[in-house]
Amino acid sequence: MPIDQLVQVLVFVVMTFMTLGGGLGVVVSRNLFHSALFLVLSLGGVIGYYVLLDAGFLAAVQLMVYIGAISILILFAIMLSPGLMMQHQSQRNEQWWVAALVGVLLFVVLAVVLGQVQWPVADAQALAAPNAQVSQLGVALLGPYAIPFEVISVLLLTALVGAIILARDTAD
Amino acid sequence: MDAIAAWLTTVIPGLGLPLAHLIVQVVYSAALAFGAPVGIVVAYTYMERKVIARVQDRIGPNRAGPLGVLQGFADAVKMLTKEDITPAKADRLVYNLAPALASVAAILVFAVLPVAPGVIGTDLHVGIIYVVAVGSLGELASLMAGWSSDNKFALVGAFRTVAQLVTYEVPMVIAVIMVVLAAGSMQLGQIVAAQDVPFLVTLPVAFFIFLAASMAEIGRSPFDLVEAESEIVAGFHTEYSGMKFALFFIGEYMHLFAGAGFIATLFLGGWRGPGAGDGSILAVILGWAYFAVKTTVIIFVMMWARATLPRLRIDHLLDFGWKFMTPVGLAALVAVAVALKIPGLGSPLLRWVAMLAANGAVIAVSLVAIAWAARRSGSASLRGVAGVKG
Amino acid sequence: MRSEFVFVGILVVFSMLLPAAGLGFAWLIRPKKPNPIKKSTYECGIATSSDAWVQFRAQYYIYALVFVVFDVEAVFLLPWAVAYNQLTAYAMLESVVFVAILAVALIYAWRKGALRWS
Amino acid sequence: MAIPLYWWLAVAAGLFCIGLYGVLSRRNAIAVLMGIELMLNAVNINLVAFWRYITPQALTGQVFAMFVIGIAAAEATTGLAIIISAYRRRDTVIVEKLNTMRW
Repeated sequence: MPIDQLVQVLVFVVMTFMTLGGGLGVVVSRNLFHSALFLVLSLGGVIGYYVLLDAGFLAAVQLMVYIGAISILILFAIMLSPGLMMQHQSQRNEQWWVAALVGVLLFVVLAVVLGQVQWPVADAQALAAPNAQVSQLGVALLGPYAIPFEVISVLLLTALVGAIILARDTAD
Repeated sequence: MDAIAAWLTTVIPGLGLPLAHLIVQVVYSAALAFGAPVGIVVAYTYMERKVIARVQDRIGPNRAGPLGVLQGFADAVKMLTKEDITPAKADRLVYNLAPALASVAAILVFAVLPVAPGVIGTDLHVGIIYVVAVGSLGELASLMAGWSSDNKFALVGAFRTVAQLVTYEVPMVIAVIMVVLAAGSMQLGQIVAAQDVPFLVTLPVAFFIFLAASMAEIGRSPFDLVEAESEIVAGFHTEYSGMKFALFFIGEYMHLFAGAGFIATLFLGGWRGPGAGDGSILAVILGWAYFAVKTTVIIFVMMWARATLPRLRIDHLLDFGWKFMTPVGLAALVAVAVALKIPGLGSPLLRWVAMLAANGAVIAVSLVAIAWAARRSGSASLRGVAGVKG
Repeated sequence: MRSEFVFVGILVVFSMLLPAAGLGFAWLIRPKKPNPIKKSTYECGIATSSDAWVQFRAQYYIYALVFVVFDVEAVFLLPWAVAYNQLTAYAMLESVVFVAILAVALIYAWRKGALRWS
Repeated sequence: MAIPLYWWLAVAAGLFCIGLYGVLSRRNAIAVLMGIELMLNAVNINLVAFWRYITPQALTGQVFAMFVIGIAAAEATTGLAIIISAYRRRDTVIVEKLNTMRW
């Protein structure tokens, strides 16, 4: 195996440990703040995935939006609700073992099914240059995806309005 | 960097070009990770002390070495040998990770900073958004430090720091979008290449927004109320001492330098200047010198502001970000976008004039808006600022 | 494209070595004499009173909230800015509408007093 | 490419199932929300992997991933606002109750 492919596999393995390990940390950690930090770790692993998949712009977006904004928001919410965090009773509900069973079963089913499909994988080399890719993305967002593009901004406006109304009446 | 790699292949026989590139990259990243923090902190803390001392009619450090130039090293020894106290109630792991994350985040932005023609860690095609994104790791570090210290002041400090950082990240990103609009690329190399006329001239609104937002992001006076001693002790790093405090401190100065460096790169043409280029070694050194001078001038302006301006109050600070810089930034963004689509803008000169005109219009409109707001409000100081009588 | 990021990967590794080396070296040479008073939480010299977890104002959350919305919108505007030279005047209108909706969000937050610190 | 498509799909499925477990088993509303974020990320990995391996010329996968990120942000802001609001109300109610019981 050529050295660059070896490095790719190695990075993939490290990122998988980060992503899945972080994900497990999120769901099993008793301390909510630690959960949120594990979430950051997991999302950080996904950045590595995007880089491996040649989606550099999405990698940066992931870092900026997920880690820089959404995680901060989650940490804020946790820190604003100290009672939620300091709980020392069990963080799991009674049906947790059913949930675990569902999770494992679904994973097994998915892994088997996905493994049996013959994916029509395209030629790996056919990829636009990085800069061209970002500008293609811009053209796509304002061309064929113009409606979703505008709808996203309306959606965010709606979310903002709703969230302000909800958070405001408790602020005073 | 490419030239050095090519040169290495001629010096060491049998060395392939990819491996030579790798060697150059490893050496350069080691320099960024170890040399740059030490050099920047020592040089700029010294400069800061001298500048502020001058402004305040003092002499500044003058004991350690000639003219006190060794002061930084003396501080480093002190930090290293100081006892490092972890509060008993702290969450140890998070408490130790926070300063490390702060310094890692501060070092990482240097990867895309073009310090001289051809000398850049990697010219990422998402360069400028990478900078903004990595900067947000600093917010995470502040929150981790504040939370894990389990101290009231640290918590309030962390909340304030992050509120301030997120508030100023918005206008900063808007200014960045304006630069990207004008340069047509997020790649820092291309942004520098696009500045035949520095963006300071064609996008003055973006420049001032970016300058003020960077000063706030760096968390320095007049935006340093995250560590307003009289209110919340030292902010989120109240409980930190010794080397862990030093890591936050290194992070702050790296951040200062990187902030000034990116202002120089985005708006002052970076390493560009007469005679600079990647043709010869001399031209590269000249380019590096231009970059260093521009960056140091920006840093001097920031230190000057720190020495002369009083600290803002937190509500004023947040208001200034949300209610002035963000709307002005959005208006300027739309104005520039519209101006660039005026039919018949063939030549670069016309594009520059159009951008400048758009910026001028935004400045005029915002001055009128300030005057209008000043008339409506009862605030005498606001009227003074806006030059409104009565 | 991955090759651009190789340097970032190398730098991540090296930048983690700096705090590790600094903390490790300091750990070797610094004094270690903790006592309960030193390790108590700092509160301007007086004894610590109550828990650090008082109720913080939800106002902080609202700032973070408005920030998230603006951050996401900025992410959508960046590819637009890169591709701007290839876009038509019609696309410019679309983006003006996009920014206008963003401005409505800001005005709403402003008028509702969500950005007021009190 | 060094990594077969199946690896990506398997990892994404794993992350999705972990997130699902979190959503179904956690008591805490914020933890449930974090589980949802994990699931959305798993979806994004799939979208980007399919884009890279199957239709590298059309950017559909990346565009969709961006929309998913936007929707995740909207969901997080609103969801957390609901949680904070609920927490503050319920918590005050409980504290009052405790006080009434004690006195």
